[in-house]
Amino acid sequence: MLEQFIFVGVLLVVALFLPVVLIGLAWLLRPKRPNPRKSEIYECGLQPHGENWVQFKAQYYIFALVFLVFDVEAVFLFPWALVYNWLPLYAVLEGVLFIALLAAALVYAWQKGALEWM
Amino acid sequence: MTVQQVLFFLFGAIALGAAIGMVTARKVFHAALWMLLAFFGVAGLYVLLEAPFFAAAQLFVYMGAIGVLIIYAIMLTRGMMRQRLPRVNDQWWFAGLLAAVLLVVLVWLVWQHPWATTTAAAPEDSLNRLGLTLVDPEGFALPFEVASVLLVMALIGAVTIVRER
Amino acid sequence: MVPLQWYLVLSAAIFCVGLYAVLARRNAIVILMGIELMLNAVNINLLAFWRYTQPEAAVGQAFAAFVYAVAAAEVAVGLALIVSIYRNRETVDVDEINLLKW
Amino acid sequence: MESLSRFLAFLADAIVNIGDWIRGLLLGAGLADPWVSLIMKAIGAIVVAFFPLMVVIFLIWAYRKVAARMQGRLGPNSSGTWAGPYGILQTFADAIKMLTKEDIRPQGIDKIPYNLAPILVVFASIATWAVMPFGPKLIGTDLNIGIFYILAFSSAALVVFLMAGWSSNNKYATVGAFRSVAQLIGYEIPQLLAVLTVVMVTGSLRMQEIVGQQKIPLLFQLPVTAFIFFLASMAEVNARPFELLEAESELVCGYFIEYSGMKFGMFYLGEFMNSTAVAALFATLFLGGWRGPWVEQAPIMGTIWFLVKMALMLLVWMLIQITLPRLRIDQMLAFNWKFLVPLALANLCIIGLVNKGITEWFPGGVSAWTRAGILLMANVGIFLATWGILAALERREQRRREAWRAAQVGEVEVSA
Repeated sequence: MLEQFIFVGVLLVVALFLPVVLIGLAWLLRPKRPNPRKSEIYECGLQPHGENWVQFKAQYYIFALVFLVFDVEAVFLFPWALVYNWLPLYAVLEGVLFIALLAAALVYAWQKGALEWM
Repeated sequence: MTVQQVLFFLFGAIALGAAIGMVTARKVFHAALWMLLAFFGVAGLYVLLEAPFFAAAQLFVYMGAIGVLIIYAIMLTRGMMRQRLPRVNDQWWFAGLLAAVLLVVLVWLVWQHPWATTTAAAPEDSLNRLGLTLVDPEGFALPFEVASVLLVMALIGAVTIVRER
Repeated sequence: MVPLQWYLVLSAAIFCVGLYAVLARRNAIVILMGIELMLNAVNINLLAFWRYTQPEAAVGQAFAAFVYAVAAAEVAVGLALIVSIYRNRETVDVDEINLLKW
Repeated sequence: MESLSRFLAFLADAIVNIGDWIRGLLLGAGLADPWVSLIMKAIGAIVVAFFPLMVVIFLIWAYRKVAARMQGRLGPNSSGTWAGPYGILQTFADAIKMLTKEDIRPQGIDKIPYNLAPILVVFASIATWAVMPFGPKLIGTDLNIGIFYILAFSSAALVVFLMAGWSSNNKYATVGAFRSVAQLIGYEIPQLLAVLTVVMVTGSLRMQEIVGQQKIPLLFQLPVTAFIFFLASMAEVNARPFELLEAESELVCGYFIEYSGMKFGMFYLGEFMNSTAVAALFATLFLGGWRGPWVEQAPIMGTIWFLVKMALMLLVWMLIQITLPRLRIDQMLAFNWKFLVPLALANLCIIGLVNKGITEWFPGGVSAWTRAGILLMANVGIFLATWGILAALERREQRRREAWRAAQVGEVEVSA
């Protein structure tokens, strides 16, 4: 099984090298004349003011939360879906119940208005 | 030293080094990035353990979902960053001592115990076996459903706590 | 083949680093990250034991999967609490969250 | 005549034969076998890594050309400054421009994450190509977790956007990063559930196995799943109806606003590479990948079919992207959470039950065509039912909103 991953490892190394080489090439070729006006943070031509601190909504957090729950669910459902063809009906129903419970969570979040963009 | 052992040291060094980086990082955002690197190293270890599904799940759940969630939480509590506080509390030396003692004890325990290991190769279809065990009433059917209930409860609880009213 | 002890020692080391983060750091979010690190160390152990003692049974893998579910639930609720505390008290420093202390 | 037929036989499986030839050459040079296979893997990895790059170079030109034609312009062409016939060299000119542009490092950036982010974007999108099946025998490596590997890398890449946005020390970049990740994580769920449906029906995570199972392409068996996957992946690669990551008028340029020169180029490249990967993935999962006529006789045809199907998906992607306007962020998130995710969940459950029901009720087994027909009917049913329920819900919501608005009339302050 590990032999299969040799290719993945080699590809990951190549994939890391490719952008590094491109950026390195640009680093060799490009002009380097920085000045303070140029390296100002872009704010549509105005003087930047304050740090990049913006008040964030808890809404983002709720979306990430629902995503996390579904992601973990996938860890359980992928092995289940893989052996689906060998499963008896009741085992499929177990999986469906698993999904239905998560659907209930989604319905709850929806009803509470947590999925609205405020 | 075989290739596997070299790779073990590589991934182990990434995981452990990144973990130490996380603990010592000054900025919380950097701590989060170190933590993600540690997760990546652990994913490499899972590949060496011939559990590629868990390596992918590590990237999927920990780096994808939990990483995003933690960075969002850091952003939501961002006002903290402007205060210049010491990173650690007053008892940090005691915590370090405790962790070091625990480490020594654990390493001693691990080395002196004669582990009965098998050299059998991991089966090619270990993932299928996992799937069958998860829905087998003799196996983990109940924990499988309870895991779903746990996730639902966590979601409901967290949404209730965090929602802006 | 890598000996089992190496995995166990490595996971013990990662666990202790996580423990130190939990005990010593002041920022509540870093404390949660430390807990995640500890859970990861546990998962390394579970999978190592699965691989080296009973690779033909799926019990170790199933446990590792359940650890994922627990870790996700823990981090979701924990961070929600931290965000909520921050909203009320403007801090995530555990030394200042002392409402229940006397 | 003899040499011609030998040449044709060589051509029929050209890529595998070239590989065998190189392997023979290396073995002939006296290298040990493990080293030869490692070198072969390295060559394969370089080819796989450069394939999306080559496609992207062509795709950028094709995109500009198609967009121009649809808007009644000429696009890149050979008149004026010479850019080759039909302006095909335009992309190379762009690449040279990017290479020689000054790299502006704004003040107050977080240096290491800032410089790492563009590298990791390209890294993640190349990494997904490891398991893409180009032909019957042409695949980087046929992992037994295949499709899950691709999902894992595209999921882990989300953090890179946050890295880029945050480390840029720019308000627009930070807001852009957080918004775009909110979009991407949302649309990843229906994509995931669609892939789960495919895995369930084909019974494997291996890419070659998924292709091998598609005697009838899954598009004709599971059109609703294909529809969900297509829409979700359109959003994943930031195509126009869902293009909020770089809404020029609102967020200037999204999370990579502070990047210039080649680092900007990396984000640009990564985006197009992701589009290519998604098109290839759709072709593999739903259009039968390399399957097609004459593949048995000449395996090279498989690669050609794969490329044709991929190009078709890219054309569809371009046409939609050029035609449609942008959605608002609330519309886009509502579309995901209130339409796609419930639909995908219902689809997964019902396909699972119906497919198992077929096996249970027909103990003798059914032909692939009957099964496909029943699945197709179930799909149509799911779609109509979901549509009906959601339309009813939306009407109720609309009434409630109007009632609320009516109640608000007369009050001085209307909360935003």
